[in-house]
Amino acid sequence: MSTQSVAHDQPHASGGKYVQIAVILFVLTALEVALFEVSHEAGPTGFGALLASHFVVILLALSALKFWFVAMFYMHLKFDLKVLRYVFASSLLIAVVVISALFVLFTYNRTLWWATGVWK
Amino acid sequence: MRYLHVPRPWYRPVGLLGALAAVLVAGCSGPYPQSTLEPRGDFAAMVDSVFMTTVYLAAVVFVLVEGALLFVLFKFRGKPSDADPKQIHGSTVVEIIWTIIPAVVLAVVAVPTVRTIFATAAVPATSPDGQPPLKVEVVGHQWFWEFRYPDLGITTANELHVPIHRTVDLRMKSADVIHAFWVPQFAGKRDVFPNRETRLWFTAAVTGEFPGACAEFCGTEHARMDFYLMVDSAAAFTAWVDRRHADSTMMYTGAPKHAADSVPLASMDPKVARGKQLFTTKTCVVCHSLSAMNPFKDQIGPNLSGIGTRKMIGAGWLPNTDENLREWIEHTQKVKPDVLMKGLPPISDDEAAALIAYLRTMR
Amino acid sequence: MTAAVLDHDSADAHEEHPTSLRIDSRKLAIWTFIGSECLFFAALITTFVIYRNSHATGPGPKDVFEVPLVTAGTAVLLFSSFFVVMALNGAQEGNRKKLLLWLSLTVLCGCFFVGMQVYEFTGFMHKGMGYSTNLFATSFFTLTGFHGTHVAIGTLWLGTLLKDAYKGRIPPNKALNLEIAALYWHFVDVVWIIIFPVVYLMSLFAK
Amino acid sequence: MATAALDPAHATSPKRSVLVDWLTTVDHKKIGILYGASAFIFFLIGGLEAEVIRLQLMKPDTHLVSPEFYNQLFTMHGTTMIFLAVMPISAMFFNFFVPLLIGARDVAFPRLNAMSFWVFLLGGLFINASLLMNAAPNGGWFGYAPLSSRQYSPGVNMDFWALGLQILGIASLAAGVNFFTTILNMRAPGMTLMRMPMFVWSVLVTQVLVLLSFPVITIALVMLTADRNFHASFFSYNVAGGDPMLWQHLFWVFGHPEVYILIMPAFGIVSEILPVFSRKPLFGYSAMVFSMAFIAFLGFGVWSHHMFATGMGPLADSFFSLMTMLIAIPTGVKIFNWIGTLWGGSLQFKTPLYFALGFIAMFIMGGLSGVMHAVAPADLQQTDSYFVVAHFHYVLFGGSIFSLTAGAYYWWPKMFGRMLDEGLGKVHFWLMLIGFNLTFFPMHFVGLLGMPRRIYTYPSGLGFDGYNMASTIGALTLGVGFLVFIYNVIRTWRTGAHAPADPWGGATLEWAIPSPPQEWNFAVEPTVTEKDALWAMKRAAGVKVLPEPPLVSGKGIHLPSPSWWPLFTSFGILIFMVGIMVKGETHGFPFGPISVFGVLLTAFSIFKWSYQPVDHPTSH
Repeated sequence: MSTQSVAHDQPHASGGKYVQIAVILFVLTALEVALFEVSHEAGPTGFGALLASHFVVILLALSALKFWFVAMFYMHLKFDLKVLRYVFASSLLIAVVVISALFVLFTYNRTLWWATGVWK
Repeated sequence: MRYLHVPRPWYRPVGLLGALAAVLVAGCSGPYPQSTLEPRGDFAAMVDSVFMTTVYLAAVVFVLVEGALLFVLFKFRGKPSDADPKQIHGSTVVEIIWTIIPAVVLAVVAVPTVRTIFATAAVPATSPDGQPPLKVEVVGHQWFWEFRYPDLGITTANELHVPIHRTVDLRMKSADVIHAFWVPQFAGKRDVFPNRETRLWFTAAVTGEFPGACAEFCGTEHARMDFYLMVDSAAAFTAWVDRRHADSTMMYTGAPKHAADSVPLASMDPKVARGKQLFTTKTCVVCHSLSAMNPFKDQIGPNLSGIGTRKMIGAGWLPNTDENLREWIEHTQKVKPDVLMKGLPPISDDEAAALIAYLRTMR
Repeated sequence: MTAAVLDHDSADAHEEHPTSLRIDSRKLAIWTFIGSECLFFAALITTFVIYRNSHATGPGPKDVFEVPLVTAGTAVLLFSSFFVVMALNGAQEGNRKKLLLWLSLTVLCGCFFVGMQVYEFTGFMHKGMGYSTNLFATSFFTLTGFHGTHVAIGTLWLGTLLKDAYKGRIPPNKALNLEIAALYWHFVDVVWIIIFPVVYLMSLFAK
Repeated sequence: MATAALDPAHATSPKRSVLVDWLTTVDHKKIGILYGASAFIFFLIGGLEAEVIRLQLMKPDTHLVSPEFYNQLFTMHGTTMIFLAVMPISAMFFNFFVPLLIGARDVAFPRLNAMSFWVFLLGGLFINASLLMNAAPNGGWFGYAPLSSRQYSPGVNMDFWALGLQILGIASLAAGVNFFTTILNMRAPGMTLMRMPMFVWSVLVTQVLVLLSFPVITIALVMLTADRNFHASFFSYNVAGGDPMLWQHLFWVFGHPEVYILIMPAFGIVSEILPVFSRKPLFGYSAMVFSMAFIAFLGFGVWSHHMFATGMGPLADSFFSLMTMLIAIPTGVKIFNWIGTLWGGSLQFKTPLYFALGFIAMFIMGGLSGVMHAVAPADLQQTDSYFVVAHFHYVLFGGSIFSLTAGAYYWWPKMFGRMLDEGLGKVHFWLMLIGFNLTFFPMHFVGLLGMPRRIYTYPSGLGFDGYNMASTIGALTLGVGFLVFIYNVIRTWRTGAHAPADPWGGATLEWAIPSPPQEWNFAVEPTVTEKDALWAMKRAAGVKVLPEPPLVSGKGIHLPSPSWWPLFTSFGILIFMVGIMVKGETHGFPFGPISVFGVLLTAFSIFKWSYQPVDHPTSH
């Protein structure tokens, strides 16, 4: 396979960049666990409680960030052909939207919220 | 390359017309007691109205578009030797126009659609007759329908009695797989699930007997899971309810309100007496109750209260004749393969006749 | 499996000229496959979230999950992503030593992660949580088992590449062989990036 | 490698028996023919099932078949027609013509392509083997839980279905990756995306739908298999609180895009045929592309319109109603553009055009009844009635099958080098048009009159009798139509006229090469300068028909070499699935020895495959 002839070799990140990303990922994971521990042990008030009340959102944001770093740098989406970004992003978009919609619909479907007179 | 004859212009649409004609001829075979096109209640009428809107619009679109297609076929016939026609790649103006037109047509459909969706969603608070809606619990079984009236305390099967002009508030579930409750002249379908309640409602505007069916495939005998909706006048409905109460009270208290049971076994018509005994000894009683009041919940077989005078047996399917009842009792698995009524002790013609005589006293 | 097949199998019959998008078909294919895999895992994760609290019979998340163990597994998987990207760097530079070092570390990480999962699952069994004990267990095992299978396949794939690298069969002009395996490996990693908080942390946190 | 010095013998595939040649082939054209032949046989089986169904329903209270067998028949009819007939017949055209239309020598991954076919064939045979055991799937093609659970379907019937569809899913996904890559990456120089033939666009959109929807059904089937074989309870409410509704959601998230997977290739084929036979380019090319993409995109947002009867509440009902109506707009644009293509043309009434026009006429009707379903309250009356049966047959038969048949007449000369008989073709068309309408048009009425679907019989007295009789007569007419087609094929095989390279005055690249094409497709790679590449070449040369292209020796042309491993891989997958069915569980370990053997065979084959050189060894 003559990959040389295929001009796909966009500039990739350097080894140093990869180390940086590794550190970031590690820190983010540590943050996730710390967030979990703090929220878990949190009392009814204070900073811990604040974290606890936004636990899911913060956790998902941290994960999304990690996801983004891996996809962009380790998977080279930042440097590679745009079409690859489109392929991945659109699949991800469909997956997230469709499946979230399914989840919401499924959950509401278990109730009879509309039949109890709300819409009359 | 061989180029075969070009059909004469007149004969081109003949095929389609022929098909239509055949359909029209075949169509002359009414009446249509299960038709969605003849609504007999408010729910179905609302649905029918929005449906007919779409049908009329669709008819216009159909004539225009198929007409355009036919016009093109006749107008632009070419010969192999013809010069190439003008090469047109498209027209933005035309394309925008025919994007907007369907959008407008659909908007015309969308408005009544959404309105009807909301109008049919919740059960109205009061009936046209001024009373609160009549609550009915519907339970789908493989393969029959169980109907409970929680406020009246009675249970029945395969024949849903409702009074005219009273909104019926159906709360539905299934005992096994998914079924769908459908009385086309009164309401659309609603699935019934084993693990959640679904709702449906309608108000009957005329009295009479109307067939309904299971509309969700539910196994071997899905085709034979029918039922009848009996719309009674207010008085007839009250009488029917009283009858169910009376029969059942008698069964629990021994009060002499029923022809067959008011007399002791010994003085009963011996055939009926034997039938009564057989109902127990042939294990019928394990799955069936003859009492409309307080039967065991989740009984396996349909409730048989008033079976003597029901219109149909076998889940709204076989006319309730002695002959059909005998066939059913003796050869259930032949009449309706796979129903749960199997492994019974064998029943002779004689015994069946006695059972039937007894069942006929259940009025 | 499709992914493994793509390795070494781009037979564009006309390599005489560049492909339309000027990238190797295998790279486009693995990305397409990854896009498709998003839907696999989305369906599995949703199912888990829906059934997370269905553990009336048998143990629930709080009875079985051990955050330290899983955190270790997560860290290992994250590191392996870093390792494989370094290995790829080595392959592209033609630095065989670098390639071999980082690639073997990656494979080790893969083995460790699979081992972690086997250990974890065994522990769950001992705590009375079998595959069909309750819906929480079933959907947990289905999701993580599916992911674990991906890790195992990836480890095998990288293992064969390690063998190739050892024999000197991954010169810079064939670094793509490693690159597509690495892409798959990173994807398996990002899936775990979602699974770790959503499945473990959130289930433990709920209520 | 761009090797000029080749083993010349290689290019002509010597020393292989015919059987071995076909079993190991990686040539997209041969794989296409294999797809077509096997799919057509499955189509005939599915058609036969339909005829028995129609005979059973001809009159009320008929006892031709038992209820149990009837349920197997309609389940197999649906499953076969969708997964084993329409999809793979489309796949025949993808395989044979996508590389030709984009000017490529083969698909991106020829061996993966071979594997797709073998997996499909073995999966199809696996599902149909159930018929021989009198244990065919009987829970409907939609396999609703809990009816499909072990409790209510104790036999192996639904195992065949669940496992068979998983096998077929692997084939579809592999093909999806392959064709997506091929179309994006293997186009001839100058063929930009917006110069691609419309059929290629339709394939690209179809593959996107496959790639994004098949994973969901695969997961759902895995969970169903777990429910049935490994004591799980994803969809069985009574064990641990599982919810049958989840199955419906997952199934239709796949199921609706699947509908477009079946119809998109039909759009593409018709969009190729109409310009050629009206001698005028496709009207509104970019609108056609965007409407197709828009339909596909919206296709992921409408799945719950299959579930209006489940009672989702007015907000969800309204949302899915409106989304579904939205789809009618791009669909309308497509129909108008097709008519626009014909408008002002010089229509050459050959058989392919007949079927293409039949497609438009019938698809309009299917589309209109589709809008009626989008009206959620009306759908409560129509769903699960024969009205729906009428609707989707107008789309899938009136749409897909008419278009695929048009494609068969259109491309037959290119595939086999002989012309199908025009006269017989037109007889076929009229029988099919009349038979089709006679079968399915009455179903609209009988559905509105209250006849539910999937019933093995019905009582008289409900007014169903006449319509059903008409449908049965129509179905038999349809059957005769296809017998005429088969006769036409046999006659053409033996005495048909030899086809020139460009019998129709084609617009696209496949007509530039000999009929049938040589193994390497294009001896000289074409360069594309605009849409309708061949028309452009003819215009440039100032001729109506290019001179007949000479046959070349193929010396020096570099082709992928045949391989056994795709076939062995497919067998491994099949054995794995059979193992699950035969032995669900061994001492808590979910897979029996047969499954383990299947996995090992698959793994071994893939390993060998990976290290088998892509090209002929001597070329390195």
